[in-house]
This record gives sequence, structure tokens and C-alpha cells, in this order.
Amino acid sequence: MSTSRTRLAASTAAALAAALVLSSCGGSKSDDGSAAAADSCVDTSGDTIKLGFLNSTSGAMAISEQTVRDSLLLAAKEINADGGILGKQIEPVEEDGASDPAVFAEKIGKLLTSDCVAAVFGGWTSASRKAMLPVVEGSNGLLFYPVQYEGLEASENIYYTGATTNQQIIPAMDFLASKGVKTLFLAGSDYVFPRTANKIIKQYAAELGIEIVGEEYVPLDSDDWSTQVAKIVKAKPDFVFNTINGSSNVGFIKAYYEQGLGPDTSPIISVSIAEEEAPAMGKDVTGQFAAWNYFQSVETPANEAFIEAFQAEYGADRPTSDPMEAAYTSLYLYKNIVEKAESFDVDDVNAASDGVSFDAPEGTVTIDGENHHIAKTGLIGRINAENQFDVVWSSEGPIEPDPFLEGYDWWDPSAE
Amino acid sequence: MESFTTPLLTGTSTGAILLIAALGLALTFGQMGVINMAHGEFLMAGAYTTYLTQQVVSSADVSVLLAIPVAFLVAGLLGLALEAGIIRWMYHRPLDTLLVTVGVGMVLQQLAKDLFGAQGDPVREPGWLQGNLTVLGYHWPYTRMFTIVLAVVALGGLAALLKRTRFGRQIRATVQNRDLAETMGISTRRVDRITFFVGSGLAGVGGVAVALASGTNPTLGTSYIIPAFLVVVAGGLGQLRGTVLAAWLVGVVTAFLTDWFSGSTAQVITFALVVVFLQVRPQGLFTVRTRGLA
Amino acid sequence: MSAARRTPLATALRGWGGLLGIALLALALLVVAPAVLSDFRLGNLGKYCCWAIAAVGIGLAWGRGGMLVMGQGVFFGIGGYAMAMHLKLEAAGPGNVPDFMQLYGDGTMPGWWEPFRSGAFTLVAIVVLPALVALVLGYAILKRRVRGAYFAILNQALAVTFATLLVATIKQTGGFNGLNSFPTFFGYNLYDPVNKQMIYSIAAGLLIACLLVVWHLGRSRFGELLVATRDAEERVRFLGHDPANIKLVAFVAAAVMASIGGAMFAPIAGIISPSDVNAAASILLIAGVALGGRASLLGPALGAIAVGYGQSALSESFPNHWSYFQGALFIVVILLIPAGLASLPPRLWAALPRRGRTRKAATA
Amino acid sequence: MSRGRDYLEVRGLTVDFDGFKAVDGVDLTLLQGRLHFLIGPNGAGKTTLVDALTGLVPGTGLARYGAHDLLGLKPHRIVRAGVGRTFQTATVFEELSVLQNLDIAGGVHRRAWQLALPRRGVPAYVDDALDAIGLGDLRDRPAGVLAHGQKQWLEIGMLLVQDARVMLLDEPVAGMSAEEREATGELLQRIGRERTIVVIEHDMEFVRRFADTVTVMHAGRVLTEGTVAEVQADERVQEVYLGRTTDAVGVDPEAVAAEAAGEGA
Repeated sequence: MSTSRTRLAASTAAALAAALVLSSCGGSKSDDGSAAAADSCVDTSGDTIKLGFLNSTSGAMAISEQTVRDSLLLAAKEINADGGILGKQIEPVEEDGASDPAVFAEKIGKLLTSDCVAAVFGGWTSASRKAMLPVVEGSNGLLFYPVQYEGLEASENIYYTGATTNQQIIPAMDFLASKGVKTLFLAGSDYVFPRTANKIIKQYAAELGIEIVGEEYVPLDSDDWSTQVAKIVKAKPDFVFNTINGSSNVGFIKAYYEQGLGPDTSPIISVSIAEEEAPAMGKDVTGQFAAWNYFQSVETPANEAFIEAFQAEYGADRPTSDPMEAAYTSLYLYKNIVEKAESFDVDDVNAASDGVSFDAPEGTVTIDGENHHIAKTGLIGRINAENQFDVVWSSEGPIEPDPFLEGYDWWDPSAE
Repeated sequence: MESFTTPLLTGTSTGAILLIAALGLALTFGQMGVINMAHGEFLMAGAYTTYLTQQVVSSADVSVLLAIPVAFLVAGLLGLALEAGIIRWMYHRPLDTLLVTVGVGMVLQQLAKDLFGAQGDPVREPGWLQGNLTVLGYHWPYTRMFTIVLAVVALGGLAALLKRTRFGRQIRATVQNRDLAETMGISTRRVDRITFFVGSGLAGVGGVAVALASGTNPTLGTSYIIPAFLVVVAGGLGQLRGTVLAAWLVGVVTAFLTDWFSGSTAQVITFALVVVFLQVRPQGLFTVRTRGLA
Repeated sequence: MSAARRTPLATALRGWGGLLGIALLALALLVVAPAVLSDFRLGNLGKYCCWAIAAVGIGLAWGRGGMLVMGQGVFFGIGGYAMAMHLKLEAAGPGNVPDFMQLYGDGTMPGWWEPFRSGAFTLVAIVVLPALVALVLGYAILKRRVRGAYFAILNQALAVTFATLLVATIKQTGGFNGLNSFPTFFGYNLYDPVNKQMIYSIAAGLLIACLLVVWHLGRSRFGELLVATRDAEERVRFLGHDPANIKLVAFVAAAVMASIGGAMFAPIAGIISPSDVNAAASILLIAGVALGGRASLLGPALGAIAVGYGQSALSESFPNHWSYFQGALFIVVILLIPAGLASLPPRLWAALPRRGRTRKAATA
Repeated sequence: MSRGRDYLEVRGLTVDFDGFKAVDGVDLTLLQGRLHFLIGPNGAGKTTLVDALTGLVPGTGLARYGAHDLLGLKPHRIVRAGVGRTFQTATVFEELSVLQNLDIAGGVHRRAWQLALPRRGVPAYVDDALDAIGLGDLRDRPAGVLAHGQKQWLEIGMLLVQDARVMLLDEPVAGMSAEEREATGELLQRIGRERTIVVIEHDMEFVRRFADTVTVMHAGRVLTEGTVAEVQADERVQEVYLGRTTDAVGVDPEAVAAEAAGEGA
């Protein structure tokens, strides 16, 4: 009897294997890699339109991404109060990316194919965007991504409303050159954005005649910077270019001041410390610099209105920062494109997007229909005693986005 | 010379924090066989206690000193609650304790996020710790030297407790033979509780050192727990000497590797070194009992 | 002596019962689910199946072998990255290098990527690579009689180290972003719903296959020996077996299953990154196994599916509280029902007052 | 295999625990076909001697069995060489049935790959062992429910299945009733004809009834060796158990207590 049982197991396994082979044969092999996307399921018949807000409200990134969610909800509320998009009220569908790229990929799939939203707004880390990219392309959806990033990307299905490298990194370098900086030290977290940014910085520095006197990375979650800062002390650079991410900054700033450095010896220029982060450094960081496209201190009527509305909604102590402003702007840009296209259809939106502009808090921004980035002004701010940024330098007007740095002849992507 | 002194000194102060974290573990794990994965979160609790003390007592000069006993108490009480609420039901299931405390750690971490935000909060160092001492070309911050002092005090206190006090003798008796200790009139339940209190409290003290070195954040425990366990494992059980040496070595070796290569590479190589070390010297890693093979 | 006569029958039934359970699961996953679930939900279920495959291995190593494998993310990652590398190279086309190497590096490809152009090599590597790593590592650790907590800690340290290594090797592995954007899977267009369903079926089928393997091992002498090693390792030594070898086999088997799970995860999730393979991901796998019942046949798989589903569903309704749920799950399950949910039905069954049984016993 | 050809030879066996010599230069020759008893007061080194012979603690000297020096082998190799042991507290696999316990001990009869196969039927060597230990009726019971004495028998049965030519038994009758002791003794005599059996024992009654040879150990050394009568007559033995009658040689309070408990049960 036991023999027959084993045979049965064997035959079950064989049957399963056969089923697997059959199911594989059931797959359809298409000739090329072009997207065989399902037809859009977006419902535009009613008087509301569904939009997906996909930000991490849990996990390590929640603190940053929640501020973006807040701005998006504010923008949606304002637009709805003003009559909606093409007369339709925005119906936000909120999802949590849980600070995990795989979850972002899963959730944007849900938003686009299951909830049938017309567009998705969100993402923060490059990892989350890279994870969403194939999904949004595969289902021919739309994603508005509101954070400065490392560039070298342009998807038909993504609009990038944060800065690309030639709108943040390169202006920062121009600013350093204008200050007569001769030596520069690079400190970053060990991941894609700092590595890519530093690759650009090194090539542009060679062009500008700035000498790179050191380049150090620590793992993303590491707080201990003492060894690396000792190298900065030894190198005595004119400036430190800081591409460190998130809470690692606290350990870095701490070690930097403790080992006797300061804005009068080797000042820091950061690309990830904004209004939100500056007071959380544990040290008085007055006099240090940051490169962004928006500061709370920017003086435009639109910014005044934005800050007032935001603080009325969420509290007078809440600062506004660049990614928040970029997210807020992204929803208005979407409204403007849709109203120009008079359609929510992705292909119609893409056809209409070139040249659409919006009077954003940071100033007027305009979409480049070619690469789906927006023209932005580069700003350098200096931290004051109130942890606000005094704008000390600005690019000459908005900079056209150039994610692949094609307009910069010193750029050699294949060089180290 | 600088290329030698810098990693040596930074490594020593990193090793000091590691040592305080590992001392508590050596006590709860080494003496009681309980693997408390929430130990890292007790460290985090100590760090936040430092932050909160500073909110109440605004003078950083005083508040940090005040934070040391308070952090010891807070983390110790957390440990006591953990022991009384969960662990005491599970002494016969050490591996399961590990998992339960992983769960406790997750809850504590999320709690810290909800209470204090995920971003982390700054801790100012007292005026008397501002500045640095230049040793052979390295500007050694006083805060970093302070962690070493703290480690030495914690070590000395623990050693004195174990070797000189009646309670220390009770702990050792309980560890060596629980049944016999009980027949000798020692309340092993009480010994367990106090051991856990002290071990967890030490994590709180470690938290003060961490807060001074890099501020607070809800996940800071996770970056210390594994290295601290590796220190206890490599140091050998029930051996304070081994723990001290292992903590210092892990700190210094990591610092040198970081100096030569990068932080990430250093982590990888340090782990490999510990595994290789265990191949060469697995002593203390296993006990073989005879007569009743249970 | 009715007990003596009845027990072999019960044992036989248990054997059949296991098979029946697997058959029911196969029916649910391969027939019912594709019929009733939307493409999106089916894709999610496919992801859970990948975790379940790894969980089945954990059930073997931990539930039956007593080795708390807290670093299975490493093997999940080996399989996942091996598959992802192949898919990246497939997307790049013959002679080309993956896009991210051009973006982040100097456009040259490390030599060890080259063999993964071959689909056959990749499939072999998905099985052989984790087996080799587990063999070397397991041999080093287990032969030194490192066990219990030490084993668990070293395993978790390994997962931490592995993730650190991945994050730090941006030009070789994509770093923190991991590998993503796979348009095709062995020539099949991954955007086509038909092909998505096919890949789901393969993952579900592999899960069933792994369950059959564990079912078989559970009935084999090896299965008995493994459980015996868990309960009394030294005693097994005095039966003339080296417990390290027995555990090594289970460890390697678990590693291979985790790798297979990872290999299917990459095309289904569309991404594999360090956060899918680090210590936290490894612990999530353990959570599923603990919930379902570590030593039971179907428990680990069902538990992993449940945890995966719970994470999706709960994070939809209570975004901030998933961590609490996960933590509470560990505490409640391990403390109160250490044998997992699988142990509840038999216990309830036993608790029920049943007249029939008593009468039978009385007449026996 | 003819009687008396097989033997275990121990020469100068020493076990050193950080300077404390638990076993100190022991010489023994253990012949097949006899029941050897190892007696001595607590701490005499009896169990440590067995531990050393079975690879549980490291020892120096020589322990030759057939072509092997046991001291250089790992525990499972020693078992494979034909030397098996039991422990003071019976260690059977409580969740497995009696039959499974016996079967699991049959590793020596199988190649490694055969482990991957499920059991089919009952192998002859398991059946034989089951008969020998008289637990045939309980073969499908979980070993956990067995009485203390039955567990000891099961352990002896497992040694039979694993084909142990040398059996080292650590107090196999402790806690047994008089009838059980008798049955155990007879069992040992039966299976001992073709094997080398060494029993560590405190119960002198049992020793007198069944021992062919008695070795008395004291403080890690062999005090004397011989028949029961010879040993009892030895003055040094009486000295070791000072203050007790020869009748009570080797009976220590712990064993008395255990005995009382066993008989009371």
C-alpha cells in the first residue's frame, strides 16, 4: 500500500509538471518589447475624477513624504474649491508606499489598473521611482514625481517637477566658482543619487578648475562620520559638497562641528537639507548653504498665498520646503495640461503638455514636452538664525531642464 | 601618524559604545541565555530619554549628567516590564524569546516614530564637552572621549556588582546551578528580574552615549544590535574580559577598514572576520552536557 | 489494542491528509484564483506565493530542523538577483550592457554578469548558487556546532551584510535602487496580461512542487531524523549520524527554495532591491512561518500568504500601523500559539466533547 | 562471530578537566560475551570514562576497538565503528513511536540517499530488536508515554538496531521495579553473548546477580577488578566505602533514594 502511495505522489508531481509546461505554452510571445497595454479603464463620465496620491506614510521615509502628501491634499482642496479640473471634482485615492520600492510598484499598479485613477502623484526616493517606472509605462499611465533627483532619465509616462541635476547640482557648482572656491570635498551617502551627483560634480569641477580633495561615502543608515570628517579636517577644503541623505546628516554635522570645522573654515553646501531638516541637526548650522529651487523665504505673491494656505491648513509652525512646493505645483500643472488638452487621456495629455506653465510659489515654471521636466530657477540659500534660508545667489532666470546633460560638452557619461 | 591615530581613536570610542551595548547583552544573554532583540530599542529609549531630559532641564551642562541615571532607570524598567510580562514565560524557549523580542522591538520603534517623529531629534552636548583635544594630528572631540569614560564606568560598575556584592554572588550561583541556588534560599525569580533590569539599564546608558555621538532617531537601535551581539559571541560567554577586548577590536578594526576602503566594505569585512574568527576559536560557543542529554 | 491498530491508519491518513491539503491549495491557486481575481490582485498573490516558497523552506529548516534561519533574504536575493540580471541582459539585447551601468558607471559590464546572458545558465545558477553558498556557510557554522541563538544571529548578520554589500555596489548591482524594468521574461512580454498570468501560474506551481518535496521529506526517514535532531541533537550523534550533516541538508534545501522564490519574485514584482532581501525582509518571512505553524506542512506557506496579504490590506486601511501589527503578531503568536494557527484546529477538535469517541474507547 | 574474539582495549586513558584528572590512567580490557560492571562511589569517573570512550569528552591514551582508536574519532564515527551507549536519564524521541525510535537508529544499515525514502514495512533488524526488548505490543505508542523502565529497554533496543557490538550502559536499571530489573538482567545476558557489554551500576544486588566481571573505580583510577566475590573481599574496596558493610558496597544515598522511588512506584 505504501508503494502505491509513493507512486501516487510521483504521478501527482508529474501531472503538475505537465500543467506547468502547458501553462507556459499558454503564454503569448510577442515579437518585440513594445507595451501591449490594456485599454485605459479611467472613468471620465461622472463629475469627479480619481487621482492617486502615492507617498510613504509608514517606514523611514514617512516623515518626508507625509509633507508631500499634505501639499497634494492642499492643492486638491484648492482646485476643487475653484471648480475642479475640467469641471470635475478631484477624488483623491491615497496609498502608502511604506518606504519600500516593491510596495510602490505594487501600489501604483493597483492605482492605475484597479482604482483606475487618471494620474498618480508621489514617490520620493529614486528607488521608488525606478520601481514605479516599468509599471506606469506598462499600463500607459501618468506619474508626477516631485523630488529633485539624479537625472539621466526621461519617461513618456512620468512628469518630473523636482530639479534634475542641471537645475540644482550645476547651479551649486556655478555658485562655488563665483565664490572663488579652489578646493572641494565630496561627502555622500553610499547610493545612487550621491554617486551620480558626484560624478557630475567631478567632471564639472575639472572644467571650472576646482580641485576635488576628497570623496567619502558612508552606508545609508550609518551615523558614524568621525573617520571621514577627520579626512576633511586634514584636507582643509574651501567647501564641502554634501549629498548625504536623511538622518545620516545628523551624525555628519555633529562630527563636523566637534572636530572643529565650521562655516568660517570649510562651509558646507547641501542638496538635501531644507527648512524641515535644518532645525533637527543638533547643532547651530547658521551660515551653511543649500541649493534648491524653492525656499520658504522666496518672495512671490504665489508663495505668500501658498504659505498662508498651508499654515492655515496644517498649523502656523509648519515650514514649507522644495519637494512640498514641487508636489503642490505638480497638481496645478496637471490641471493646466488637462484643461489645455481638454481630455484626461494620457496620449492627449502628453500631446498638449509642451509649454504649459504655472505661476508656482518658486516663480513661473514651464513644462518641456520633450523630456517632461520643467524649467526652474536655481537658488542658493544661506541658513540664518531662524533656520530659514536667505537667498544669496540665483541663476539667471529659469534653467531649461537637461536630464542627460546633452548641452554640456564637458560631460562624458562613460567616464568614471 | 595621523592615518594611524585617527582610526585608532575613533575606533576606540565606537568600541566604547559597542561595549556598553554589549555589556547589557552579555548579562542578559550570557548569564540568562535570553536573547533580547529589543536591546537595541532600549538603547534608543536611552537616547530619547537624553533628549527628553534636555527638554525638561534646559541646561545641557546638567541635563546630560542627569540623563545617565534616568536613562538607566527608563531602559531598566522597560527591561523589567519585558521580563515580567513576556520573557519569564519563555525561559525554556530561548529561540522563541528571540522572535518575541523582535516583535517588541518593532512595536517600540513604531512607538518612537509616532511619539517623536521619524526624523530624529537633536541632543546638544554640555558646554564642558564642547571642543576637542588634538592627539597626534587628530582633533578628538570631548564627547567621543566621554563615551569611553562612560564605558569604563559601566564596566567597572558591572564588575563590582558581579564580583563584590551579595547580589553578584547570587547571580553567579544562579547561572551555575539554578536548582542548587534555589535550595540555598536564593529567589531565582528575583535574581532573573534584577539581572534583566541591570542589563537593560546598561543599554539605556549606552543610549546616552549614542545620543551624544549622533543624536536620536527611532531606528538607531537596529544599527547597534547585530554588532553588539557579534561582540558578545566573539568575546565568549560569561567573560567580561572577552567582551571588552572584542568590542574594542570590532570598533578599531571597523574604523581602520573604513579609513582604508569605505564604510560599507568595512561592515562586510568585519562580519567575515567574525565568522572566520569563530572558525578558529569557537570556544564558549557550545557547551556539551553529559549524564542527562536533554 | 485498538490504539495500536488505529494509529497506523491515522498515520496513513495524515500522509493522505497532507497530500489532500496540497491538492486543495493547488486547486485554489491554479484554478480558482486565476478565475476570480483581477490581474492586479493575481499579481499580488503571485508575490505572496514567492514568499510562500521561501517560507516552505523556512518551515523545513526552522520548524523541523530547529535552525532559526533569520537570514533567508540572502538566498531569496541570490535567486532574485540572478533572475533579474538575466532579465536585464535580455532587455539590453545581445552584446549590450544593462541601462543602469551606462547611467551610473562607465558603461562597462563586470565579467561575472556575462554568463547570465544565458537563460539556461541562469536557471541552473538559481538552484546551484544558493546551494553552494548555503553549503559553505552551513558547513562552517554547523560543523562548529554553532546553533540556537548564535546560528540565528549569524544568519541575521549575514542578511545585514548582504544588503549593505548590495547597496554599496551601485555599478554592479544597481545599489539601493536594485534591478528593475524587465520588459520580457525569457522572450515573453511582461506587460501582456496573458503572460503575467502564466508567470503567476509558474510561481504557484513551484510553490506546490516545493510543498510536495517537503511533504515527501516529512514522511521519509530523513524527515524523522531531522525532527529528532531538532529535539535532541546530541542523542542523534549517538545514533551514528552527524547532526551537522542532517541540518546542512535541510539548510541547503531551504536556501534553494528561498532562491527559487526570489527568482520568481523579480519578474512578478518587477523589481528586486536590497529592501527585499535585508534583515527586515528576512524577519517578515519568519513572521509568516510562525503565524502559519512552523512545523506543519501547509502552515508556513499559508502564513506567508496571509502576512503578505495582511501587509497589503492593512497598509491600505491603516498605513501607520502595519509595524504595530507585525510586532504584535510576533508577540502574540510566539507567546501564545507557538505552533502557529495550524495547531489550532487539532486543539479545538480535541477540546470538543465527543460522545462517539468515548463510546468507541469503552468498547475497545 | 565466535565468542571472545572481539574486545575493547583501554590503555592509560586520562581525561583532564583544566588540571583535574576525572579519569587518570585507566587500563581495561573488555571481552565479548561477558557482562562487565563498572562500580564506584559518585565522582569516581565512571560516566566520564564512558564519555571519553564515546567521544563526548576528549581523552588521552588509547582505546582500541578493532582497527579503530576511539579517542581519535568523532561521536558518530564511534557509533559507526560499533560502540553504542545509553544515558542515565533515558533519552528516546518522545514524539516518535517505539517503532520509529528503533527504526531511526538503523542508520548503519542504510546508505545516505536512502534516508530520502519513506519507511516501507518493518526491517528485519527492527523486528528482531522489538522482540528482544519485548515491546512488540507497544510498537505504535509514542515513546513519551512509556514507563521509565520501558524507555531504558527501548534505548537498549536502539543499540541493538544500530548494531552496537560494544554497549556502554549508564545505570540502566535505576528506578526500575524488582521484576523489571530481573527482566533487564536477563535481557542483558541474552544479548551479551555476542556483544561486549559494560554496565555502570550502583545497585549491588543487581551487580551480584548478573556481573561476570566487576571493575571498581575510585578517584579516576581502577581500584580493583575481578569477580563479585573477589571485589567484595578486597580491603581497598571496603576502605573506599568506609563505614559500610560489604553488602552495601557501591550503594550511595542517591541510589538508595532512586531505588526506593522505583520500588514504590
